[in-house]
Amino acid sequence: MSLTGNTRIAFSEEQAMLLDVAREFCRAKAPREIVRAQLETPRGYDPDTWQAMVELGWTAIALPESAGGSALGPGSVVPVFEAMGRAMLGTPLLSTTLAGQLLGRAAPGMHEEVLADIATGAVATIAALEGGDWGAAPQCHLDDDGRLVGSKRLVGDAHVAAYFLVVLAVEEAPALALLRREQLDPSRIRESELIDQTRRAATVDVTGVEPLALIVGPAVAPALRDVELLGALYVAAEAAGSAAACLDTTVDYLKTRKQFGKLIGSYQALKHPAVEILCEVDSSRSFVYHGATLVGDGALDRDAEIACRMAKAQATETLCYAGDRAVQFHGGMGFTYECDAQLYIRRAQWVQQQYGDAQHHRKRLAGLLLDAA
Amino acid sequence: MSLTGNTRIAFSEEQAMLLDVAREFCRAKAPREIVRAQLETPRGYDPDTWQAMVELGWTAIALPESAGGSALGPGSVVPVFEAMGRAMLGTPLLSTTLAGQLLGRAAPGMHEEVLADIATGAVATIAALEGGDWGAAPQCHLDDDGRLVGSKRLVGDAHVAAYFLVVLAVEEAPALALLRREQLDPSRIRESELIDQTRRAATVDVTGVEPLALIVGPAVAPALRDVELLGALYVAAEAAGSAAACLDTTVDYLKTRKQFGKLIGSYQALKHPAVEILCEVDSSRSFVYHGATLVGDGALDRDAEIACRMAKAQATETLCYAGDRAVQFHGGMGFTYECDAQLYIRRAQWVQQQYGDAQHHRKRLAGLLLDAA
Amino acid sequence: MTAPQNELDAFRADVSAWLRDNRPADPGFLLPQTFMEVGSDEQLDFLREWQYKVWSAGYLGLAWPKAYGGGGMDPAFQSVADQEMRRAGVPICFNVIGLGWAGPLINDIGTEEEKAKYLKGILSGEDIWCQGFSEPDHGSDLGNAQTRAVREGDEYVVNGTKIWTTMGNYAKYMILLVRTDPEAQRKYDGLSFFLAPMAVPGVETRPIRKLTGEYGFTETFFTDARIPAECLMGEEGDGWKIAMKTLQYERGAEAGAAGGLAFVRIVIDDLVAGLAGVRRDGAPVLEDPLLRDQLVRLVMEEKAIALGDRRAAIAPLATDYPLSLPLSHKLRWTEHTRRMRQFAINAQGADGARYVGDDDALAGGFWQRAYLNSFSATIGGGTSQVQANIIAEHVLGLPK
Amino acid sequence: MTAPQNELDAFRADVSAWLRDNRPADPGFLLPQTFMEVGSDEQLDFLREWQYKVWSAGYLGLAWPKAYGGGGMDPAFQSVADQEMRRAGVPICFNVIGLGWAGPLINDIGTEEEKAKYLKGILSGEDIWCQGFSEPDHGSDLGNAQTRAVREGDEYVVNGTKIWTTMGNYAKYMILLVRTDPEAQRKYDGLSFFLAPMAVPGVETRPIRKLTGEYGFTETFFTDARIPAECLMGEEGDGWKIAMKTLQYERGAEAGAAGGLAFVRIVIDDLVAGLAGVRRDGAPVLEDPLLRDQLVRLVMEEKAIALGDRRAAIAPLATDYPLSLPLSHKLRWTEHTRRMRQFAINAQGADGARYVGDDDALAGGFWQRAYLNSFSATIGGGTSQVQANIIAEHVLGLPK
Repeated sequence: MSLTGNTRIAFSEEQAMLLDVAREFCRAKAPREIVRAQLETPRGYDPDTWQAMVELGWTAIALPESAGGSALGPGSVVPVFEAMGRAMLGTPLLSTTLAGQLLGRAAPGMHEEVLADIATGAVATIAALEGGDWGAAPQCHLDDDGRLVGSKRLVGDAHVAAYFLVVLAVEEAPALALLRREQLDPSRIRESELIDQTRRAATVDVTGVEPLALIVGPAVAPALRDVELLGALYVAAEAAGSAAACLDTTVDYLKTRKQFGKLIGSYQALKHPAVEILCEVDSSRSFVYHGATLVGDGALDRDAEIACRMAKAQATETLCYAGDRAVQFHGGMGFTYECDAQLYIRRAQWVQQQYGDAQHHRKRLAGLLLDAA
Repeated sequence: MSLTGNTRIAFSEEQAMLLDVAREFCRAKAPREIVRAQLETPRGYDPDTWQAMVELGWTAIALPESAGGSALGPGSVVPVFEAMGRAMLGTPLLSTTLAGQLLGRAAPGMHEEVLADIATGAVATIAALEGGDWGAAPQCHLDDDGRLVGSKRLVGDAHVAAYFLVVLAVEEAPALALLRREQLDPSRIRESELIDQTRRAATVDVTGVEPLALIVGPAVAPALRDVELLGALYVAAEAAGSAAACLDTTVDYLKTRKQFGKLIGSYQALKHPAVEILCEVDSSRSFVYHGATLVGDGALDRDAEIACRMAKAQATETLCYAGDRAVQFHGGMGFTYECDAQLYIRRAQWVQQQYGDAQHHRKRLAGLLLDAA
Repeated sequence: MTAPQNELDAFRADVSAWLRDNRPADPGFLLPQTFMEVGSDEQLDFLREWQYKVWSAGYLGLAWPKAYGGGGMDPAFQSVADQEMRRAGVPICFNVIGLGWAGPLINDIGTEEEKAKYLKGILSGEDIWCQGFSEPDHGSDLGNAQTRAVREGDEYVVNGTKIWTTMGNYAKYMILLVRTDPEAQRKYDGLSFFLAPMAVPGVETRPIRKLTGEYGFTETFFTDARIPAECLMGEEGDGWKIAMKTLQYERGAEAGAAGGLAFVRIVIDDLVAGLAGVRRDGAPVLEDPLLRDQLVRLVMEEKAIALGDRRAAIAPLATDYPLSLPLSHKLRWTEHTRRMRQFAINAQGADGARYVGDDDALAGGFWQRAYLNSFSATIGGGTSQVQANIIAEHVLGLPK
Repeated sequence: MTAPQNELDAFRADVSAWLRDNRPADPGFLLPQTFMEVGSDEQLDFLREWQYKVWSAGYLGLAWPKAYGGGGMDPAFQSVADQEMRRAGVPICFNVIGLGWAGPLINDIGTEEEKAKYLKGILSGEDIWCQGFSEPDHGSDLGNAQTRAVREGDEYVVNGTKIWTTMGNYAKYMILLVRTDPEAQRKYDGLSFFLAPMAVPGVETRPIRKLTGEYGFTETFFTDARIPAECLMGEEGDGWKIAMKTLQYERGAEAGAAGGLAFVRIVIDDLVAGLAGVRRDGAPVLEDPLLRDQLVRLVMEEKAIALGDRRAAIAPLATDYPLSLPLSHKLRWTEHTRRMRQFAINAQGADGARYVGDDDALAGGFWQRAYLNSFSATIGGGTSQVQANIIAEHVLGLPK
């Protein structure tokens, strides 16, 4: 087995169609001014846009048919995320898709009413982190009365979530607590201020809440691992899209702005980094669709794990670099809020962190690649 | 205390004079064609040049007056090494200076006849490594009859050394065995083939040899550490000089070679990396002379240790980058043996390794800087 | 330096003690790190009060004439005061265009009337100054300024647009570079320089929102704005010369600046201290070998610049490319700063996604904002790319 | 592909078995990794014997006509043979200019006489071919070739200098691009193309020593060298067209090449395997966190290129900048290669300073030599800097 290993990329007609539809949807429903109009609203996205996405079936793509889903597999959502990333469109699709995956994998065949609810647009989210460390084990637990003890941080889309999947430890094994929004007093949800203004997250205090359902057993740990990998893949897909859009924005500027009497795009100091970004975006897309090819409804295998981690490591660093250079290459304009470069550089910081940064994944890739032999 | 810490640089008139004299000497006695003529000779340097260096007192700069030295301190040799690095002049000055320092520090006041011999041109060398790992402890030891057991690798200038200081372990503590060349049958010295053809080193099998003197005691370990730091500093000084020469060579070419009708030095893809190299060379020189300021005859303190390690980490990476870009920017010409770029890129590989690579030193710097607080 | 060392030492002790007793309390909101980041009224009020306090205590404008609110002392005293303020980590003296640009210029070539009118207000912070050099279409190509001023009687009628006006919405006066003679043979000869009032009909400012989400600059529009002719500095056509002179005043007291901290120097120590509580994979992030390697690289970058400043002063060690160290300082420092701040975000783990306004953000989101703000320095005053050209051509002698 | 899969499978098994039985023993000296690195007689003799053996066994030139020494089979069989040779890690088939450039050309547009005269010798390795396109002063600017050929009766008299002639000192024939009409309106129309003999008075070669210390190229001097007019390929003035055609033949059998390994593919696996015994700070270097991080980055670079090749074939995933993946492949691969090999030296610790010829060097100094040789690919065929320009202009549409 070579270190490069599996290099499969398959792209079904269904996926191609999803990519087309999603790109067209974003062009029509989420042009940049619409996205910008939501940056400083409490909700962060337009409910009509979300409704339209639900109607297109995007919340149901990977859910089982028994829950009203399309059962196209988790890889089929990737083109949608890439298109959304390109449009810089927020919405709770990421949180909801991942929560659906987690519930379906940790408790297969159960809670189908929740999944059905999700398929038709109920927002769900995973409450995983308790600090800033993606590598930490959960401290959240149950007290003797079966009530939760703990506080979860950076819970995505908590402000609109109907369902919360709280990660906790039960007898030193990971478990999940399913909560409904109604169980949480609004005062327990404290909004965070994110650098990426297309996102929303909050600190959620779950202490004293009795779970609607507790999910324990051997399926939970692998489900959590798989969903963290899918999270990495989806965030990478969005990042690949955002980086491509960032490149386009920058290239457009380089083609039109003159300095010292020449189009600035003719200076190698700008054009060579643009080529570097292009190549990195290419790598990001390749890893992302490689990952989309390898992930399935079953447990993610070694190749799929490698693919998801590589996608995240690559796309993270690509968008950070692309965003940084976009600001720099736009000069004074790039320093304004008005210029789209700020959207990309801010998203880059969020992307970098979400589901583990590049170093986090490379560390685990080293184990997978170098210690197996 | 800030992390940047001590930023002293002092440069005495004596040192300034040494730098001037050394540069002038190298210009006169070691123009590039003379250096090149020695690349593939067994000796690797011109004995007359060496003799002239000895007569200028360079082997005696840092030795105590009692041994016929000038007692100017180990920092005063730095300008000489920088000048030699600029000229790409080999010679056994590095091995000899470091061996002199080690002997003087590990056994102060003793073996002055050896030091006196060194001061007047006898080549000495330290036999430290047993493998490729600068972080490994010595396995070489004495058998029950007091004879050495072991083989030393990459012993600099072994082919002409009159004295060998063999690093060994005696009762788990580091010790030194002093050998004279006469004690080693020629068959025990097996020349290595180095990528830097201005250098010579050999594998030296010392098994069965009875040391002329054995140096043990609490002074040995700190002496070894100090001399490893001085080795790092001196190699860094040479590298800083070589990198500066490499930059000059490259800049000259960029100013004269035309491609597509323009001087290639007008392309930002070449001129901006040249600026980067310039800045890195500046940093290298700054660290090197900061180190020269802080090292003294006494035990090297924390600031001096930091300075030596930073100098080596910086100069190593600078020369590697400068050499790599020199080859690339010379185009087809750079791919020939005839072009001086090969001298620099080959030396870069040697420099990188000698007395620990950049990562080796940064790892130790992390301990010094981050764990002290 | 003419000031006796013992007097300086005593003075240093005074400043230090005063700062200890008068350091302002944490205002509960992030303070600007540079004068280009004064984006809200509460920040301005706070900084204005602080500058007034520093000046009142006798630690600002020490080398300016007593008659105009200064201390009439040797500039070395101001340097000592500045050092102590930096060491103490107190807020900036925000009126930087006045203290470091307009003030020294007026002291240098201004009339008695101008000195009497302007200098004290600069020191006390009462009169905020801004700068009107850059224009939207010409970046930092000042010689090409197109804002027109036409003399009509005792006034000049000004039309045009300036950009990157620091505190343009708060400023009382602007140092203004305009074109009075569009027909001049050399474009530089057609420029003139004004100490212009901002509260004049036809002068409007539009705040520019920065990528940080905050304010700090304005665009300034002149529409038949009438500026009294007495505001002209020097003669018509002296504009370029005066602007260049203004740009050459250094922050240092020796060069005529009033002193005070112009910016908060953010160093790697601040980052390491900030990361002490951050964890990665269940262990302190400062124990992570990769992060440690990165931190050492950053310390080395910072130290190399500091050492370069020292080495530049030692003639035999600044041969070969003598202009190299001074000309590359800006490029190196600003690029290091950008890299370091980006790293600072990443090192925080998931919390790096938080921003200013989030109670749980490390240091209140300081590093995230600092990273975004770092581009003002890699873009302003000549982009890093232009800086690299300058070094290539002026230091290495490479062709244009 | 028209060849039946079962025949291909059976053939693959044959090749594989043959390679197992006939893999040459380690010659005790480093073998060339590409045909540009044949620097010594012993290397040449060894490779010549190997190519002869491969051809004799029926695994080279499978798609070329039987009449000229080929196999007359579907190109798919050659591809299978090539894959198996790569998998087995056997030496290269060194006569690459013949097998991959001149041979396909002759097969394609050559006369019967030319085919009969040249093709078999190319396959057997008896007739070594070299290439005379580049000139010292014009780099890869082929259209500007200045070597002159003037017709005199049945001969052309050639004067000028070619450079980077692979195996120029061993070659029997050269594909030669010369200027026959310096007055042509378009400079491209003045060029002609020859299948030129090297053993002619007035043709002299001077070996070029590479930075590795080895040989592999020559400079080739033409001084009133007389080349028979029948060596002209096509018509006078067809030179540019034919040269471009020649450059477009790919290594692959489908494009007409005879096959055989043209270069040893060095991948990250080779490096990881090589480092297994290396230690740092007393522990295996492969356990070092920083080195591991670097290795993962390198694996990712290599994998990203391989994935890009796959993705380029999937139309809906190659939108936006459709030329990006194919046009950037060379830049990415060669720059990755250079970085990887530099890293490979560093990872060895002190032994990285050893070189070819040192018995204690890791893999005989393979990585050190490979790093130095890597520049042939980042410089030759358009430098990386020129490649980046091409991508910027042709893919991103940035101005020249």
